[in-house]
Amino acid sequence: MKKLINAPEDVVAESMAGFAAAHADLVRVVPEPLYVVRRDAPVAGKVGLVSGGGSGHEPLHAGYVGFGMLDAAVPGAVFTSPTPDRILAATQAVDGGAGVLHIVKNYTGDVLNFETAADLAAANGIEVRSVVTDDDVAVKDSLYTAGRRGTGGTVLVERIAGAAAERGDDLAQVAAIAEGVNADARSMGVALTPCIVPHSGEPSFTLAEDEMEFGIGIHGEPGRETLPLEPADRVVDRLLDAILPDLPYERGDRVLLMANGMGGTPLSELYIVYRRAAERLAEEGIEVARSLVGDQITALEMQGCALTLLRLDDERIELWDAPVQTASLRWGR
Amino acid sequence: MKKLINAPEDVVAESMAGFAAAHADLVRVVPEPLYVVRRDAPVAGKVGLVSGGGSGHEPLHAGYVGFGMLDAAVPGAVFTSPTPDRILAATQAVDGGAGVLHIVKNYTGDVLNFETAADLAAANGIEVRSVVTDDDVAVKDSLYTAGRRGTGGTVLVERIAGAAAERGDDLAQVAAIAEGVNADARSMGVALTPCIVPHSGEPSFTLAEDEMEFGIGIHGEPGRETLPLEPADRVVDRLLDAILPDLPYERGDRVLLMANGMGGTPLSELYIVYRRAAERLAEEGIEVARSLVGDQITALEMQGCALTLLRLDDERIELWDAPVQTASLRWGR
Amino acid sequence: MDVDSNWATDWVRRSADAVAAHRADLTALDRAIGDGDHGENLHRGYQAALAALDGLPDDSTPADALMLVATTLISNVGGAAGPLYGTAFLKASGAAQGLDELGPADVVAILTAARDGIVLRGKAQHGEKTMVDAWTPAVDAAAAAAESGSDVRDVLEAAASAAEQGAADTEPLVARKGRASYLGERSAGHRDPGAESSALVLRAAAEAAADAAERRDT
Amino acid sequence: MDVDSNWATDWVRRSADAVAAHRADLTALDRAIGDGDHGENLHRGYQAALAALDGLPDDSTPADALMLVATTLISNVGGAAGPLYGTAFLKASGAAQGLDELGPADVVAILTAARDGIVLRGKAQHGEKTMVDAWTPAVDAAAAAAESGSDVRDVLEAAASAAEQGAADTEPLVARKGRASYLGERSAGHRDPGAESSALVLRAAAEAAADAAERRDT
Ligand SMILES: Nc1ncnc2c1ncn2[C@@H]1O[C@H](COP(=O)(O)OP(=O)(O)O)[C@@H](O)[C@H]1O
Ligand SMILES: Nc1ncnc2c1ncn2[C@@H]1O[C@H](COP(=O)(O)OP(=O)(O)O)[C@@H](O)[C@H]1O
Ligand SMILES: [Mg+2]
Ligand SMILES: [Mg+2]
Ligand SMILES: [Mg+2]
Ligand SMILES: [Mg+2]
Repeated sequence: MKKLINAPEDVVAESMAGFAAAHADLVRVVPEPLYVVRRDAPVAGKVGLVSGGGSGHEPLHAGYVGFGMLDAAVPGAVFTSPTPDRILAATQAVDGGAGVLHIVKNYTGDVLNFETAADLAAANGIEVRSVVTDDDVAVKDSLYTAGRRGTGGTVLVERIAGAAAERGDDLAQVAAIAEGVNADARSMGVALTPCIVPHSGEPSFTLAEDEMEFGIGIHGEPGRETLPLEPADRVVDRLLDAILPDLPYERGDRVLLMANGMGGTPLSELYIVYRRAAERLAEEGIEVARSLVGDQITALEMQGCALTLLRLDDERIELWDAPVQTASLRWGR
Repeated sequence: MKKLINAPEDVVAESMAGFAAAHADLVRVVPEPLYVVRRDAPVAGKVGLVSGGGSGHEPLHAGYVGFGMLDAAVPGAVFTSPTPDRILAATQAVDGGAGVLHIVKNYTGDVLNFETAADLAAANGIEVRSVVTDDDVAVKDSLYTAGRRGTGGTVLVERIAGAAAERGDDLAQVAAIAEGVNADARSMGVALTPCIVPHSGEPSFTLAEDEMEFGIGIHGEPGRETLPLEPADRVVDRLLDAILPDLPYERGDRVLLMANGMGGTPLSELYIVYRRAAERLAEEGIEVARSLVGDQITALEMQGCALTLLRLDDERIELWDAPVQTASLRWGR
Repeated sequence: MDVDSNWATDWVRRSADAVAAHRADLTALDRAIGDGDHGENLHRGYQAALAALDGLPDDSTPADALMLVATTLISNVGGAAGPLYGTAFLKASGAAQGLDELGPADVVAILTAARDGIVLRGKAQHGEKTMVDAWTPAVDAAAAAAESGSDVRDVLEAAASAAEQGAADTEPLVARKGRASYLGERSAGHRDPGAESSALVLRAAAEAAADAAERRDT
Repeated sequence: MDVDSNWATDWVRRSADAVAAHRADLTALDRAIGDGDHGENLHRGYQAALAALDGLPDDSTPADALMLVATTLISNVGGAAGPLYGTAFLKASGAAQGLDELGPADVVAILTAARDGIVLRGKAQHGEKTMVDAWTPAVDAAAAAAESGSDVRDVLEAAASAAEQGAADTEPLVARKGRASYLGERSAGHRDPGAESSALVLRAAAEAAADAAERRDT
């Protein structure tokens, strides 16, 4: 295991301390119970947005705290959902009187811990709504599983709902926009290498030199199947073959296309992936109206990528384009 | 070799095609001879800034083309300086009548190819000035070497000189600002793993599980020495022990602190690195006035990091903070 | 012989020891069909519980001890296991409310409440390859033993053995809840980490009771 | 016997073949003390030169052929080797200007001009572990052979052998120019890739001359 860390148990706290130091203009980091809030929280009269989950997916979620996106992020241990006390503290810290939206990725742990926190917040007189993201088409039949996982779509929910909250929408409106984005987003990922959780020290799965793990999540879980490694264009087509029919995305649709890196893949490769994805969508008659390329939601140092598609309309485009000022997504100010 | 690519010889062209598709609002990519220019080039009356070098260091340089930074980037093959014809074409494309500044990283290949291109541009009636960046303190004595390498400091030169050009400084002024930034910047890097050049298919060096390569460049070259892998804080202290006395940076100085990832290192680890670096600078009485954390100048999928320090003054801070709008660095618009 | 709050605190200590000793094994099980953190998560929680025990007043009831474990696990474990174990002990504490000494029927009530809490939170049925597959056989075996007149020690021994068997029985199953369910058929052939840790925790309960009995006998 | 523009174009073809055959070896040498692209860079350049030869008019002079190689390498190789090889052939072309047939002294002049071009661009002295370490012994050996009355074929044979020896002699050296110089003492023990490719290119020149001589003899 080769990592630029000190003790495995200090990884999250030290990383957040560094984040706090580097972005003191944007955020405050409360160390105990650990959470990150935007510098000016709570914003009076604005719906507060809180997300969180296991660490190891950086920049998600702390990198998206700031104007026009999240009000707070709650990091758990690596790949482990945070505990309700932290989520509650963050919820209280961002409550500006207009209620709080919890954006929760659909994993049993996240759902249960956020549920408990929401109950506790309600008991403390804070109105909380939750949206559970589940955009990952790799998980097939939710009758026989814990349901689809929340992956790349979460970033888009955070941005677009964040913009809605910033323009003054009320809790029900912000929640509806978040639900809508989640409903129209689909993702699928592939890994070329596993990742190593610091305290475990062992790779999360094994792959031969000529294999890829297809349909992975973001926690180094093994994926849907192990396949022979193929050229990038073929891999992209496989991902889109799974994504496109699922909503489905159709001729004439406008979409946001996100090519996400899993942490250890060079940016140049993500652009190769993006290239074929954009080309394929053009072939299908689907218009790429907005795009995002880079590491957004990662699995430590895993090599691989995921594609996310979101169906757009004028309102979503307007919200996407609205000013945002976070450590990892920034434009318009 | 596990990569999300098609044929090795198509890596650069396909990656740039993807870049063009993803950032059509910011840039145009000319495929033959290959270079990237900002959408509105040439900007009449503005000094044009051109940089370039081997590919494999993304987002450098294409990711920094846009308002307030570079006017053009010229990518070579992976880790291979571009040829003079491309550099010349880019120089001609950005010449708005106020002359062009070449920002060249100090490697024999880059220097020679840019030199030739500058001669050709001059022959075509374009006034060209060149600044050669050489901020890497890992290369010891330039009497016995090709001189120090240009690494992280290059990004800072591009940003600050880019802002100066944008505010209307003339070629001599922009060149002087670029020279000054380079003179006051120092960097040092470490690798935990090698990288693999696509057409070569072999790791650039070998390291045992408990070793790190100290004093690396950005081309997968072996570094100054192979050392036992240490905790992150100790690694950071080693990097700063090399950087601080070199200028030297002294008590009372204000600096920009950049923690750069080499491509395969998770962002969370960069913040752990940043944390100790900021702490150490505080111990030394050096004020971190600005910071930048993330992958800026990489060596494909190499795991590791580099620190860059730049001494700041009021003017540099003002230029740093001025609006910039590129694929990878953006604020203020 | 019945058990008291010493048994409850000894249960916590022995659970913490067992989890510490099997931390890596639990994590390895979770790596195979999950995300490789279960041992670490539970260890972090039980170490916090150990530390919290120091602050427990001497006159505490079993319900107090169980409540302390519940809140400590909830705010230190995280993941799926945190709320599930936390709810289990929360409900167990409720079932022990007002009692200083716990007889066989009380212990069955406590285990039943714990299991029901897990099901309430996680909505998993028996056979879906989760910790429920350890707890349900344990509850059934404990109830049968109590019915047939066993003492607390034997009731908990029956529960622990049944939990161990239940954990082993998860191996061929295809997971339908939790992270392992994403693997579909590929989850078969591996033991569920949460069922395994539940067996450890229930074995710790039985050992604490056996030890209490021995101490009382001598 | 002297050589003409057929020799010059044959030189290019044989160089391209030799570089293609040793592409991986050159890259492996560069991986050890550089960035692992030298074979690839030169191969790309020589393949372009091969293609460009097709467009060369039949009445071209040796200088025309050398100029074509120069400009093709400059705009296709990149890296350090591109401008260095490019300048070498540019200067070589200059030295061949106006000549249709090249005698021993002409060949020495061409090699000398090439070497001087490399030094002009790269500022490396002999012994700094660069391609100069192949070219300078080659120039010296060629001059000595010409002086002692050898024909073009033997002059180039002497140059090639000396270049091969020069490349081998770079192994113990510590690099002081180019990328390998960053390694300091660690560069010792490895052969310089540019010196090795230079030896290949000079061997190709000798073979082209030998072949021309044989064709003329029969
Ligand atoms: N819905 C559920 N009901 C009961 N137990 C569950 C459920 N989901 C998961 N579990 C249990 O939780 C265990 C995993 O715990 P842990 O690894 O700590 O959390 P996470 O899956 O969030 O990483 C599984 O082995 C399983 O026994
Ligand atoms: N200053 C110099 N003078 C002469 N030859 C040089 C000089 N610098 C580098 N070289 C030669 O160039 C070779 C490396 O070429 P190449 O790998 O293609 O370029 P790069 O180093 O840019 O990757 C070295 O092996 C060396 O022979
Ligand atoms: Mg987990
Ligand atoms: Mg090179
Ligand atoms: Mg787990
Ligand atoms: Mg090289």
